[in-house]
Amino acid sequence: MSDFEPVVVVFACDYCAYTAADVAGRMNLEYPAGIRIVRVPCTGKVDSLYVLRALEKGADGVLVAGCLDGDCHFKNGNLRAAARVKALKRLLDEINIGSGRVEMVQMSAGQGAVFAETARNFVATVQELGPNPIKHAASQAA
Amino acid sequence: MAKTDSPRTSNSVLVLGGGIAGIKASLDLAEAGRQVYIVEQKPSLGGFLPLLDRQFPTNDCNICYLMPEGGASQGLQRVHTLPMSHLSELKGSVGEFTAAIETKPRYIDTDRCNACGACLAACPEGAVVFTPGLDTNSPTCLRYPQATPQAFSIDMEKCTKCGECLKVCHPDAIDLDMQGSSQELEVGSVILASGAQVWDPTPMEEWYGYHNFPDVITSLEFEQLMSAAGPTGGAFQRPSDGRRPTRIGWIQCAGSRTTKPGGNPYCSSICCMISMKEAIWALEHFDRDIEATVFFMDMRPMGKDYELYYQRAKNELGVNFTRCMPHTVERNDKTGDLVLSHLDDAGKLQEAHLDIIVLATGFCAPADAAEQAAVLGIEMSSQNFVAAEDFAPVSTSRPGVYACGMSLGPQDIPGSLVQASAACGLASAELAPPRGLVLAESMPTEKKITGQEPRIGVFLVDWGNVVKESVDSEAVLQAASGWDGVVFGTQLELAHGSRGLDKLEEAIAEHDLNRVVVAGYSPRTHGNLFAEAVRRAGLNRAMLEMANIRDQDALVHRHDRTSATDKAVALVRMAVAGVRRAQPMHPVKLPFNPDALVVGGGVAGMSSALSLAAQGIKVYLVERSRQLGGLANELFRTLEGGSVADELGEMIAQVQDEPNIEVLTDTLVVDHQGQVGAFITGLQSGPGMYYRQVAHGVTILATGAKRYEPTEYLYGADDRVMTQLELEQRLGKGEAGDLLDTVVMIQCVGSRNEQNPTCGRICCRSAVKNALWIKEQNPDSQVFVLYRDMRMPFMSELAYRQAREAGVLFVRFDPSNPPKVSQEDGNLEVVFTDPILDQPLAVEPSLLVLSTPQLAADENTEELCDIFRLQQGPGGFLLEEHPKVKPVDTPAPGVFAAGSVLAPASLAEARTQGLAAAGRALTMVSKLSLVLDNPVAKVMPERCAACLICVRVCPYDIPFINADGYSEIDPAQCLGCGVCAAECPAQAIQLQGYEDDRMLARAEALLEGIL
Amino acid sequence: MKSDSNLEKVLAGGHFAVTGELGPPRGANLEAVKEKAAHLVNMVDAVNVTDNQTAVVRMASWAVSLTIKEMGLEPNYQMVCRDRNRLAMQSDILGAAALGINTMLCLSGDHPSFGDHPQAANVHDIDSIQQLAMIKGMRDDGRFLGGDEIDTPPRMFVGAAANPFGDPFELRVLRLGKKVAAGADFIQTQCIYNLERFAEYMRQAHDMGLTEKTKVLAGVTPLKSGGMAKYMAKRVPGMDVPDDVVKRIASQPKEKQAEEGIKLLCEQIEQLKEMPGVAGIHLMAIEWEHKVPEIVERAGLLPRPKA
Amino acid sequence: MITATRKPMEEILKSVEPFSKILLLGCNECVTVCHAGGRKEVALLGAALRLGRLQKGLPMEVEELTLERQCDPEYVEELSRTIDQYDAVCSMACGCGVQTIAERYPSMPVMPMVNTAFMGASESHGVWAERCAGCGDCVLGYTGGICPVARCSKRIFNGPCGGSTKGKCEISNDVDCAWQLIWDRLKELGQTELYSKLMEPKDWRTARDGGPRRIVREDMAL
Amino acid sequence: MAFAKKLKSKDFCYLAEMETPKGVDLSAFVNNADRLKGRVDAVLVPDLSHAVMRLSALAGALMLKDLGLETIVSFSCRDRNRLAMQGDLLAAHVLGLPNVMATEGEALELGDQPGAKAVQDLSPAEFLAAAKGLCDGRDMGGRELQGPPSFVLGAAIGPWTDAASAASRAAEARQAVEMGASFLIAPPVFSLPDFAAFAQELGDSGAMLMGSVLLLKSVGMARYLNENMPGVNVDEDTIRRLRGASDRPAEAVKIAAETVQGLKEYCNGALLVTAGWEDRLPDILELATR
Repeated sequence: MSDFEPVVVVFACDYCAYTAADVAGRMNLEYPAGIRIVRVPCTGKVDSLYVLRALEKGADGVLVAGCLDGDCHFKNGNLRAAARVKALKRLLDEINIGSGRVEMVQMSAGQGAVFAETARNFVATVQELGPNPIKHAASQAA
Repeated sequence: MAKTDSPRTSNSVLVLGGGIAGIKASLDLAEAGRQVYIVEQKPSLGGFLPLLDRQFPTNDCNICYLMPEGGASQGLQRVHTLPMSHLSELKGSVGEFTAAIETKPRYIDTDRCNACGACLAACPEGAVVFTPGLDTNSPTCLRYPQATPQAFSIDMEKCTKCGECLKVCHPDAIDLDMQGSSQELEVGSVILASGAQVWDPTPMEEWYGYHNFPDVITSLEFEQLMSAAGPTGGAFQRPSDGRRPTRIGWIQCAGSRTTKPGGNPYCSSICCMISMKEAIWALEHFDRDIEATVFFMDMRPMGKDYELYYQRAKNELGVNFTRCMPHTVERNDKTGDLVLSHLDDAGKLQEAHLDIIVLATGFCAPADAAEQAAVLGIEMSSQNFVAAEDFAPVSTSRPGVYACGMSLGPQDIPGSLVQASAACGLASAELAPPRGLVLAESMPTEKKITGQEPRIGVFLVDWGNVVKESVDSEAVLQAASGWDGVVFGTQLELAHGSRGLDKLEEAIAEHDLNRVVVAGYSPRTHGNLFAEAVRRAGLNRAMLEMANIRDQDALVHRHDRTSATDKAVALVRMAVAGVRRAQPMHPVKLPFNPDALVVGGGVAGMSSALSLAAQGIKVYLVERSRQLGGLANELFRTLEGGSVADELGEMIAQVQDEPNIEVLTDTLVVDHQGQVGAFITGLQSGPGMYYRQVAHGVTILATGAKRYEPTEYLYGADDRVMTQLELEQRLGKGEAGDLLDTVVMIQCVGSRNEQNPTCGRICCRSAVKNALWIKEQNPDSQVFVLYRDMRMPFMSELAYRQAREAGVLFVRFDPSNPPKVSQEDGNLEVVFTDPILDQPLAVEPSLLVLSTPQLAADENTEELCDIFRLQQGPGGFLLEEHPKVKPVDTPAPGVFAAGSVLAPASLAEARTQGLAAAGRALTMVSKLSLVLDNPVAKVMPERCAACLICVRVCPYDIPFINADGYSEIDPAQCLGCGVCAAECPAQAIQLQGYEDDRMLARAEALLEGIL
Repeated sequence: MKSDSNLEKVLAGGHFAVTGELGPPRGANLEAVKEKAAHLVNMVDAVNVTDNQTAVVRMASWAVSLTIKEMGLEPNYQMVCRDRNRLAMQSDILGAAALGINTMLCLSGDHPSFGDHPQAANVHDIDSIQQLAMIKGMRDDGRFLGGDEIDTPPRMFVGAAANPFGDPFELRVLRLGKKVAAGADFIQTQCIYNLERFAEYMRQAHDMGLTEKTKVLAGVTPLKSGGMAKYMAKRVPGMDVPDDVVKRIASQPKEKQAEEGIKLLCEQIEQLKEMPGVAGIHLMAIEWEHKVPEIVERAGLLPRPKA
Repeated sequence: MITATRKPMEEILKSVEPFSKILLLGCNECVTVCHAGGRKEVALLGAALRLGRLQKGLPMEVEELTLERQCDPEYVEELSRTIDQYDAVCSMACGCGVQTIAERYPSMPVMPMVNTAFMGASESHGVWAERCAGCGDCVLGYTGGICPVARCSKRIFNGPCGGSTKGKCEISNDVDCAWQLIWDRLKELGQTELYSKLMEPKDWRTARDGGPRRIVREDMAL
Repeated sequence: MAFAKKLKSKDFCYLAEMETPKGVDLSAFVNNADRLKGRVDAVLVPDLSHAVMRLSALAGALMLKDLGLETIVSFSCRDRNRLAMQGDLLAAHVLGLPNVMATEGEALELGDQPGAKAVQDLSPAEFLAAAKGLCDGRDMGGRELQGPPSFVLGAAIGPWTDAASAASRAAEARQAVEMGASFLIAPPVFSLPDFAAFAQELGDSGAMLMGSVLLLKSVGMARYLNENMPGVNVDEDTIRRLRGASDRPAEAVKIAAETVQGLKEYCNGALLVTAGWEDRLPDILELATR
């Protein structure tokens, strides 16, 4: 599976992870190109549906990237997001997509290096999991 | 600070000089509702800044934040730029000056010129002038695309009036018979910001070989040679033979700290940082395959946390540092090597062979400084810089005339910006109170686009060609052209400047676009800039979506062009999908409470309070202890010998007498809520903890630092061991007499070590101050100062020289071999190594003085951060919004900071920052209303099941079920987090810009083609 | 006399009554029942036969009651509200009365979630107080709960359980009052270890005139071991075992703990005998039936009055 | 309000196994409020169903729609024009909604996607608790406004039983003893005398035990 | 009155301090008070506390009474002479506010009317005597009253810094009890052992001893109190705990609640002082009575 390059959608909070990703870029830190970032005002805005829809459209993994505990710009949006991710993981196990494809990660705005490292690690994890199983099914069905 | 009795009728300020300091002062003033005239002698604004490719310590290019076009756009129309002009006379007095301005002919009409460059190409004499640089005529050197005004000029001294240029100028902008003009301006105050000039090494060419050897260049020339936008396009070659250099050396203090004729006695303060930046840059540029060596006497990274930059350069990035006295430069004609002879630490003569030598030239006063001072009627120092004092750091001898930036002496950008904001605060106080400000920009009416089919324009913006290096831009545009709704796509050349933005606006009109995608920058940093342009083109600001293909693509995947291009396509497709569903957004206006809260009653806080109060603003000044004054209460005199106590006492009295200031001593801040313009802060006073809340619109934090309590060198165990501050107390009270026989001072105690890697910044100056004072009280005393680097910026270098001349012995020690202090039978002994003799020396001091730093008041600052939702930086000091461009702003809008809460600060710095924070606060306070343009949550009543979930999840308790039985969200209060929208079980709540259909469309577009 | 109950007679005669308890087996083996019951003959005035105790299925209470009746014991037929609706209850009562069962105890029953059929429907058509009133109505008014007349009403001496230590404490005596009002001829209490608190309860009951109207038998159970004492103290809902009681048993060596338990029990019975309003004891020695003769003997409760 | 929870995915996937195109139908009433079957949950289950089916290699078309109310025929009528294109309707409404659909569209298989649980109240965000058992003969006036039928594990009318400990029910420390609550509230109200009254055996006919119930307003139903 | 009964019952008392507003907007005052109903035995309303001009305590207490709360009015000897004091005492009785006590009052310099004149006609002890006298039907001038009032009297205990001052505080307290005080309010407790030692020193005075619990809102406040409030020593563990908390105000509430819990062992009640954060009182009470 070494030639498998996962596509990962990152829902990144503007106040931390999205900024951290900008910082990572400006620090010229590399991470796999499959990482694609969608900006959200707070991870509390990340509807479970967005995550499911991303998987439905073929993403191999989804990261919800919010602020560190206690640092949410909106008090506790990140905790709500974390709770949703937890429930989503259960659902994904139930439908055999696998809970490992979704993670909640936390960082602060200045942590460009953390963003890059998190991105690399998650891509590696998804590489282990293999491609989103629906890709195969979709190509079969087509 | 003498209070002026000004008539306060004018609302205008004259700013002399269009460099970074002048621009900053103008922008702050304009934002605060003032009319500003910037008078600049050159054809365009910018000063030194456009000559620099990047800036320490972030090694970013922040030009976009600093220049008028890229910075705050509010109030820009109140800035009147007068290029090629100078002040010829200043009549009248504070509040009612009349300034006579002479303007030279430009020979090009700025309203018509579109800076196409045809004239420049056509001119056989090289008389057409546009951008300063290594080659001042180079049309390719467009490092400064935001030049204001965006127009060429003609140097009539070179012009032969051949008329070639007239033929090629299509806009018909050239008028070779143009006459100069003069005018008189009524202004209330004046800010001098005409800066300094780079010291020219020509007079000392016998030492440095400048001119004699082409491979000896100045810092600024090096910068131009290295710049990708420079004359060589970044292909760095040795000027003499075009060879790729492998050994580059920087010679520090070229022309500074010298008594040699042609040189300057003071320290230029910023050259150490510039050289380090250049050395790091060179190492990066050549993939570390060169030797970069800095030859220096003392490294003086003076700004906040600059010491960390030095340590990183030395320990991580591979810059060589050779401590020496640089002597002469010669050239080995056989090898072509430059040979720098220098005296090493042990006093031995050494030679270094180099390919290129960069002279870290300092700065000096402009040639016409004295002349200008005469016109202004202000006093100058011996070096022709404005003579300012610690307690009046941006004031001149003439009331109503202020100074900032390099007019006050060489300094870095944050220092200039702080002074600019400070001067602007003071200058503003001399004016009529701003009232009834008309803030409405002259914007066209928004086009109605409801019901229209999307007509989307895709603009690829790549200033500096960063994106193109990794991404096939054409392929991206090609892909975009096929997408639903995309009717136009182009690369926007130099879109960063007004020229590019004009093009954007033109394209919107020309192609009747109703939605815009800009691909290139992060929406966080550039969203506002492009949104303004979109708005100017008659569209709602929300009709813009940005694709972050620079920071989150090109910069990350530069080794994989294919993937980077694919990803760019996906990101742009996401933006297109998003913008297709964009809905107009309309900002909300709220009343703005103009009162201010200043936390901390030290010099910085009092300065802020006084400056604000002078503008008629009600200030609550909160101080934790029982008395005002803070750390300055323990100081007696300044380095120049002025009395701190007198000045401080006067300042405290002023604060107490000021009716607009309510002083609350013995008071703590315990809670804080609200937003800029409408803060509410809970305070607690006295041992009984009386609680009250104050309502205010802006906040200035100036809670200061704490002293380091040394544990080293028998401190606390022997009465003869004390800190500089304690010594100062004794000297001040005349109680040090017996101790002043043999005095040893040890520098860097508690700083620049593992526990505290930062530099204390002001301890060297304290040591020199006290050493001189000791010599004054007892000329026979023997004083040793054991130091690592003597950090004496600008004129304090003269005091250092004076101390050496007075017989104070300065002995350097290496941190690996620090002085040893012992006590036996009551005899104190200090053993240290003399680097020249390389021998241990033992001294039995009557007094051992430790130079200890100010440390962050960690616990206090931590709590302050907790309450005000801010962050701490290295060493626990408060983290500012941006160390370079927003030095006294914090990330929380409406909250500013000043003084040693940010970093160890001298009295003058604390005072300046206090004034600057007030100046910054003024830009907000002057607004009558608070405009909220963040996205807000909207309820679709027909879907609402009134389930109360939004009411329960909102972190700010904003939604409620209204009389009609559905949820209602006040747009003025909603902060736009979107939690309610994400939790609404009926999908009845949508957050503007992040509506569900839009979010899903984005995600789908991002993943299109995968299945 | 309301019935032919031996217990009623003993109480009416002013004797200090002693009742025992027997748990039916989880199978159809009658011999085991008889073996246990044999220990109780002539030792107690009536024997409670539990009804699916702790919500675990066991042999029908009425069947075991009948069996021990034949052995010469007076069964106290327990019936819980958990498993039957009012139809089944009344029909079973008629059957029991017809077959010579004279004494009944009305109970709510433990919740099914404790037992071996947590899935079972939890009937609770009527509650134990309504059950008491129902039986009283059948007996005294000769009417079914539905109002129809009964041809030959069942003559049943009917009692109820009471827990003096459940929460809320202040409701305990009030609820006793409700049971008495509903028709409880006698009351058997939960195991008593905290005699002080029980005395307070009895005092209140006495003040309300309840001891005039009903006979209270204090529940007692020998503590077989320190472990059991701790378990009772911590785990059994509504049980109040004072620390010093636990300590007293647990501080003995293992082998002497049972003996200490019996000693403590006898002391408590002595105190209960003296307590105003206490008409007897209800000795719950489940799975320790063979010790009953020894306990009754040592507590000075023999011989039992002949009916 | 009626509360419900989504069925386990395994059961749902099994129930839709035979179908390739379904209508996933939400209801904007109680199940929206209890986060079980409103638009949001419909969208989530829709995505999960599509994903789950794709994963098995059996793609399924899922149309999503949320009706104002599934238990009123007028609202259900709006499906009549389009319902034929589906193999089945998967309803996220309570049992009433499922049956209303089934009754109106006799030939259309209707699958429940939620387990209808109880009539409950929100205790806090995300927590619903049973408050009413719909017994048809309300005694709240005598029990301090706390229902012994819905909230006492043994439905005791003359409680509490002996298992009440520290205000909690014998079945779990997480369950309040209803009678403790009743008593506390009666005390607060100064109505403790209500307790002394013996509550008569309940007439369960008004509850489900009398057979399926209906309410007919004679003044309205012509 | 319930408070008087509660004092006799010796059950643990929960008291909360509520300052009257500086101004006539009572909304926050009423809101906060409303949330205390059924949670506290009485609300202590200080009179012009911190020497800050504000709504008079009697009026505030009357508002609270109308809301259904029982109050203790704490008079300040700083601001009224014996005529006014006695007059106000009679008023308190008539208005149905029988629980009263007096304090010396903070120094005027610390307040917002530093130019005011400090009266100090009576000491708190003399106040007790005067109140007792009124109950017996005579005013301080010895004149007979037309109908005597009745009060439940209390007294504040001053801070102590060492064993010796603790002993003299205890003696003062016993004296106050002799003069009729049936409850005693001790200064804020930050160290339970220290308070326990005092309680032991005091012994059974015959009055109910209440410890004050001051909500430590921040580390800065803890440091400030350590430096400026006599007898206060907030230990480093507490400060570290506050520093380490992600939500400091919530941690402060917990600490206060734990102090209340701890006090139950040593005295008969706790007075919660939240100094402006009255909206947090229910949280503290909730945790403290759990």
